[in-house]
Amino acid sequence: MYLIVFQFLFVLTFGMFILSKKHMSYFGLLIQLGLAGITGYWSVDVLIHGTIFERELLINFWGSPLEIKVDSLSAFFILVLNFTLLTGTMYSTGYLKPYINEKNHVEFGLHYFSLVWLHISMLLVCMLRDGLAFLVAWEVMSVFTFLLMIFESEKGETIRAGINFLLQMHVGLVLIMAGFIYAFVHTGAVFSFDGLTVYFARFHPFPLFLLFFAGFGIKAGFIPLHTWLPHAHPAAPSHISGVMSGVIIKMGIYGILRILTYIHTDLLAIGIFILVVSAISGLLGVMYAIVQHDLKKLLAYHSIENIGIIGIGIGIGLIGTAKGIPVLAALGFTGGILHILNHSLFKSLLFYSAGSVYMKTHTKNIEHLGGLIKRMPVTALLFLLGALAICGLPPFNGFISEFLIYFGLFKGLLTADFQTDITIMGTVICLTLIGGLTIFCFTKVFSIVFLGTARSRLSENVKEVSVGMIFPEILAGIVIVAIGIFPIFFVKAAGRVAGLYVEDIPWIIQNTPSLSGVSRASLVFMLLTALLWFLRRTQQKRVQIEHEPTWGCGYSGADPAVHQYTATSFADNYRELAPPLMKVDKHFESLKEEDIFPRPRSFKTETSDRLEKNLVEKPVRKVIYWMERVAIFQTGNLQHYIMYAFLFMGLIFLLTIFKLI
Amino acid sequence: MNGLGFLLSIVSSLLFPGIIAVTKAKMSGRKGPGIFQSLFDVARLFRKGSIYSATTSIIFQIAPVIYFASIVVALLFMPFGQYKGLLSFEADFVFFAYLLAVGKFMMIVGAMDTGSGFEGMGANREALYSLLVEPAFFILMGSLVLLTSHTSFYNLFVHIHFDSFFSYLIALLGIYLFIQIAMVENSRMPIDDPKTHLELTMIHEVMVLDNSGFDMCLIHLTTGLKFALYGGLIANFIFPETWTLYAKIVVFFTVNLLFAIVVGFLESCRARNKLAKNPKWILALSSISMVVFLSVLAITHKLFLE
Amino acid sequence: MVFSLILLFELTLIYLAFTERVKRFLTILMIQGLLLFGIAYLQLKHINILYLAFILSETIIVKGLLVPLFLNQMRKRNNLDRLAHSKVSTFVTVMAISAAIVFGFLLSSNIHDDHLQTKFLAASIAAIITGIYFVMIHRNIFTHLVGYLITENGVFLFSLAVGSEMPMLVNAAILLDIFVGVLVLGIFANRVGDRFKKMHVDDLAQLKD
Amino acid sequence: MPENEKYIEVGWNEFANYCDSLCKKRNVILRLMFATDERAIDNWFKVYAVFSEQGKDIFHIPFFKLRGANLKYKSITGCIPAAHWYEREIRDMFGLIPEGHPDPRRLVFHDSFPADSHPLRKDWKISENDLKEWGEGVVKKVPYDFMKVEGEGVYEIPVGPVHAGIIEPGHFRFSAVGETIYYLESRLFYTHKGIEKHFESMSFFDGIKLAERVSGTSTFSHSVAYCMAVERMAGINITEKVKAIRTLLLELERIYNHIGDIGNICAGTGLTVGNTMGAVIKERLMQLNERLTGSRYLRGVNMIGGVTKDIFLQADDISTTIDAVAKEYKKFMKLLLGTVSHVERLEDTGKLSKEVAILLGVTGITARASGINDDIRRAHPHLIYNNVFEFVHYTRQEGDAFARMMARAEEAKCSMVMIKAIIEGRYTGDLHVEAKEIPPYSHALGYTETPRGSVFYWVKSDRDGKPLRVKLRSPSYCNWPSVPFAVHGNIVPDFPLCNKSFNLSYSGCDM
Repeated sequence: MYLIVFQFLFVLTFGMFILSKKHMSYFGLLIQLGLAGITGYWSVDVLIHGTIFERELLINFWGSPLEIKVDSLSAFFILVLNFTLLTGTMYSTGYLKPYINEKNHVEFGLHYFSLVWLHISMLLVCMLRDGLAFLVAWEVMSVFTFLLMIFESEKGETIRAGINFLLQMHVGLVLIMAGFIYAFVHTGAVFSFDGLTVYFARFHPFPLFLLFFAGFGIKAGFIPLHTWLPHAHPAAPSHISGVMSGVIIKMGIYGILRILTYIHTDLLAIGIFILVVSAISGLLGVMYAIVQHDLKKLLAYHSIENIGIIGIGIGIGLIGTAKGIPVLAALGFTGGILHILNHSLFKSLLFYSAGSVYMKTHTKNIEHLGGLIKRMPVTALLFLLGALAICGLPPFNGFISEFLIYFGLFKGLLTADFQTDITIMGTVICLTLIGGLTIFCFTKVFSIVFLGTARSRLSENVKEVSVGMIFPEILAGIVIVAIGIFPIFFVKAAGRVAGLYVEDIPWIIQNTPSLSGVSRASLVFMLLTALLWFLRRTQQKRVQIEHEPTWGCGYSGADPAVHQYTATSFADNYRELAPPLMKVDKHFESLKEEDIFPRPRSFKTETSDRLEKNLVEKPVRKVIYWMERVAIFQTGNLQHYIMYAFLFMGLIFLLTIFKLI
Repeated sequence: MNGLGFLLSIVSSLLFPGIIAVTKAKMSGRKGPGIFQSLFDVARLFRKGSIYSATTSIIFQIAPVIYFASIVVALLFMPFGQYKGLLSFEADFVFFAYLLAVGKFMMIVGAMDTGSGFEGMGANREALYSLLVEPAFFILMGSLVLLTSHTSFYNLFVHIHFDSFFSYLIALLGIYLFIQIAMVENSRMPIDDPKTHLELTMIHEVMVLDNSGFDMCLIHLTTGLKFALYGGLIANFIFPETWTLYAKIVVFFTVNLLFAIVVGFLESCRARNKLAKNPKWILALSSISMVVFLSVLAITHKLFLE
Repeated sequence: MVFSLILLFELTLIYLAFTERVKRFLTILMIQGLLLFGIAYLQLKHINILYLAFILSETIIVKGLLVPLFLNQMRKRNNLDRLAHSKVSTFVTVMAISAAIVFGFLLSSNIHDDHLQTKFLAASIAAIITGIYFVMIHRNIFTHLVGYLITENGVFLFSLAVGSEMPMLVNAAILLDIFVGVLVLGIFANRVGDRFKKMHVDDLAQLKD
Repeated sequence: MPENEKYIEVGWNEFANYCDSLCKKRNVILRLMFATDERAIDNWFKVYAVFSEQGKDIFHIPFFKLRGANLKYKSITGCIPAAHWYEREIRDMFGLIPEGHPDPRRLVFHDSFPADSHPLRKDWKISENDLKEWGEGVVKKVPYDFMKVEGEGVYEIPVGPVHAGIIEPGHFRFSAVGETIYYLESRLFYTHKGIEKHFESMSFFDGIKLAERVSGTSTFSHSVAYCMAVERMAGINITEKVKAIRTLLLELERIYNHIGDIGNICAGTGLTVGNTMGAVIKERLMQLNERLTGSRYLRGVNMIGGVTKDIFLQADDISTTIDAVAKEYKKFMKLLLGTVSHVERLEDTGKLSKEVAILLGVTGITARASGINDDIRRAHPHLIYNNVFEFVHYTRQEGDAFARMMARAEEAKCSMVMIKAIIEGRYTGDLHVEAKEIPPYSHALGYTETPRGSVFYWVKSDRDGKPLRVKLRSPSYCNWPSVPFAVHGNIVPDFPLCNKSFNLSYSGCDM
């Protein structure tokens, strides 16, 4: 019954184009609610009972019935993506309002159509096991993401970022496909995920895993496969950025996790590999994030960082499994998997509120913002909530997943051998640095965007966004706080998923006293804060309160806008520490002897992503250079082409004679 | 009795700033204020009204409250000899470190809320240095975890033993690191100098330039509490387990007193670091704790070296 | 006990990483000399008393006193009190030297040989890497000298690692090495110092003619 | 007319060329530039520039006359950058406009001061309306444009006029990115007391009281320079004994200032012990001052034509105190140089290059720390500096805060030796000579080296022997413009330390 409704909803999406522009979002939301309801029901059932849900779809695919299969891994991802996509669509209702008049009916319809189909394709990605069907769903997902991204297609940059995204996704697809084909050719087993079992049982899994990792890693945005990410997020509309960062890149993680369920040997090498790549992604992601001025680009780099944290969890989980340290394995996996949920929550929240800021101020450059908390108080506080959560601070959800990973690391320290201990300590250092740098970054972002006074006209006369846009943010916020204070339920769900990889999940039950300790301490903390706030309120009633300008050393002619600390400055101190990683060009004329008298001077900094430059831009430029060289043959003259054809045939002939081919 | 560590820390926190001030005065040959002067100041601030910058928002007002609350809750983890802290669970030091970070986060954004260049500078420095010192703390705790095979503050300190020359060395290094981490976290001497009351040079003190009245009172109290926090940890670190409760109380206060005197002494006898040197200096703390970690590995025979 | 001293030796390397003053370098050399004296004494207690006396006097007199004091004289004469800046930031240096220490331990924990005392090996690797790194990043001849001497200390530790019955020959060679190195560079630096106030490697190029 | 002052009248349009050629031909330093309103005498404004020749005890003083409605002349700042403040001040005070001056903004007056009001003109009056507006608060009549550094991420830090420490008012505008200062502009002259104008209303004999109060830390130097100017103008020859006493007290003043300054630098680096040690030694010296003269700041000793007290009566006290101080001082310096963190803090902080220092004509410690061997005591020997002993000149090349501290330290040491030497000597003569009437329409320079650098007085009497113009130039006036150059490229938190190493007076440059 549910299955039929589920598939009926697919068809229903085409009704989108009949509706008027205003109603499209509600219609989309309705369909998505239906989809989410059905799949959510299946998933919750799977997670609670630990069973596997299997059905055959009505559609015949390649002559055979299409089977969907929901195990706990799929179920977890389905729940996460349902939530994020629903909030995304809700948010879009308000966010796209200004575009209603700008965009025509087809464009608008296509957007919502794509949104729903993105949802469908992602659900299918999570549920399909057949190789070809999976690849199709995967491709559909990429294409619809692309369509959603280029909503503001009148901007050249958006199109460029979109095409960059699409191209890289195709490279990813090819790599994944190559992986499947390779396994298929070598084993002759079924062309599906389950077929991989045979390959991994027979051969060394590491090389093939690398192939899959590269393919899925492009989606996930592991460094150095991240180069599409910082361009795609700023280009996309904010609800899409939220969805993209919240769940689409997680599909890459899903792929990797799915592959990992079939691998039972070589785990140490794979674990170390994932750990190293993730640690690098985590550290570099946040380091690059700090120097960004584009709010959404900055958040995009933070997605890379959080993917790194997730990867660290998975990596140490694998190492734990390989080394026979169950606590490390269980907590690593649980932490990493829980972080998938956590990241989707706070990152979508952050993108939504960043979107609200962009919608009202029309700028993403944080150097032009400031003082928005007085004009958009709810958005500001929700952003703060998201910022605290992404920094992994208690009592919010980010802390819980990081705590689990830390706990696993410290527990694992006790039983591990020397090399593993060093690895664990290295991981701890990375995690603390990532945490610290994230705090550094988000204190910067939050205070530059929302605190102080306006730095430019753009942020002066701004109003709070509509309730429709705030509501999904509040939804995400509630879950963030809920996970932070009552983590046990969510940890158990994540633990169920981790159970696919580690057998001794009772370990997690054992560490729940610690989690209840965390929630107790969090509650004490919140209570104490509330108590102090109350005390402060009563004290403030008795005494005299005055409002004056900020202390400016008694200088009355000050202009608060130019005297505030800037984002560049905030990052500057830190930037001095990381010159090898960060290429920073400072353009400034130094004071010379002849400059005794004042004259206008200027200052400029430029930061570039060194990895992106060296890994993508330079090779591409090289290729283009050689292409141009080759292009001299392309004369446009028909005779020349005929001549080439003859030359080619002659070459073939000669080669055959000499038995070279 | 589990709250004993908490209570004693609160008591010593009240006297901390006074003792530091007295030590500094004595070192420089001045008479100086009385030990209780800082308490009088706090009491006076409590009664005073406040001036708020028109630029600020609720963040500015709630920041000191959260800052104070975070430190108080962190103190709840303080064990005392065989008595647990009021809050205690496995890996509670992770919570502890992140809780301090919450307070710091709020103080930083609170400072930025005033829209003042000075406070921006202070906030920036605070953010940078506290992020750099974090690894040192975690590596040190990791070493202790490895040394004692336990993961909560209480168990760590109860199960710690010093018997050989080598372990004394580790203990010394540990105490050194605790003191230095405390100095960084509190923005004290080699990193920052609260005495040079200049807007341009300070870290922590400049962040609270616009705070007044009740908020300032909380901030002053927190300074003492933060010192007591680390003082308490150091005291717990060196408690001989066989001693009686009263002897431990005496040791606790002696350690706190000595810690305060050391802080005062350091602040008198050395100049502040060049600002550019601070990150390196803080990073060196992490390296030292890495050496501690390696030696703990050797003690636990995980590192086989002939 | 020996291991504690080795640990202290590693700490001096970290100190070396973040200090920038020539005077402090000499203090570190002195401390390292004393530590090596302690290590050598504890390790070689059992060997021939004459040899022991020689080795100990070498460590304490040459490494611990003579060389640092001599260098101090040189420093004073050439007015080298200022910072010994290098192009590489100290931040990187601290990380590099910490990495060297960890690397030393990692490497030596993986080596299993009956004739090798790996605890010395760990410190010796760290010291040698540090010394070479130090020479690499600095352009001042004086700091080159310091890096060279630290490498020498690493070599000394290495010889301890190779066998507690340290052959006289190795010892003598080390001693000679130090003497020659210090004397040649010392005389050289003195002469150069008169002509060039700041002793940079670049200046050597000009000296050719 | 003192024989080392060579006045040359130049045409107003020739002046710039003349100064330029003077600079090129001879090795001269611009010491002072000022205008006088002599319309009451011969209906002219006159502008003087005082150059002192290096190696010879000669002042070249070219001047020109201006009158009428067109009060403009060609600026000499183009060829002699050191003149830039003088010319701006002359424009503010007299309304004589230097054409081609690169910085057209006002120097002395703040935004609320009315335009076209020139207080040092003899006929100046402030209107009732202006007075009322000043009382009411901020009125921006002529806004001051701070130089802007354009670019994203640059923020400006306004520091002052009210500072966190108990110091004088001054406004600094930093353009910074992160911690690095890319530009610093200072807006001083918050403490204009109208001293030069005030001198004109007193007799020359009373003026000494005012001169003593120009600067708190170099009270005695100012009074010596003032007395010297008046005595030279009136042709009074003071006795050897007076000269010796003045020299001795000048050096005493130098020691206590230098040691106090070094102590203050310690406060800047955060070295508490150093700070208090410096303060203790300074206090010892100031108590000696009080015992000798009845004033901790050496006030009330000088008079026109001599001194009021015979300090040599207490020679034993001086010598024992100086011995004790020398001992403590040695310990003090050992502590400072032994504290590596202190030295590291100072080294490479606030570097002022020799080239800039020469261009801006800096003086005193600042100049000597940047490698300029300039000391009025030797360049233009006065009192008994030339004949009693040789004193060592201490210059350093680095030009950073450490060099300035060391220059102070060495000078203080020299001064102690000097004082001992002066006490050894035997000097004849009365304590003071009877001061006669001041001759009308005469003028002269007075100068000496304060602890901060050279101070100059130029006095001119009117028909009745009363002051027509008293121009004074304190060392801070020369050195302030060099601070932004020293600070440039440094980090913001090092600024207070730079500032302390210069130790300039805000009030002392604002006459």
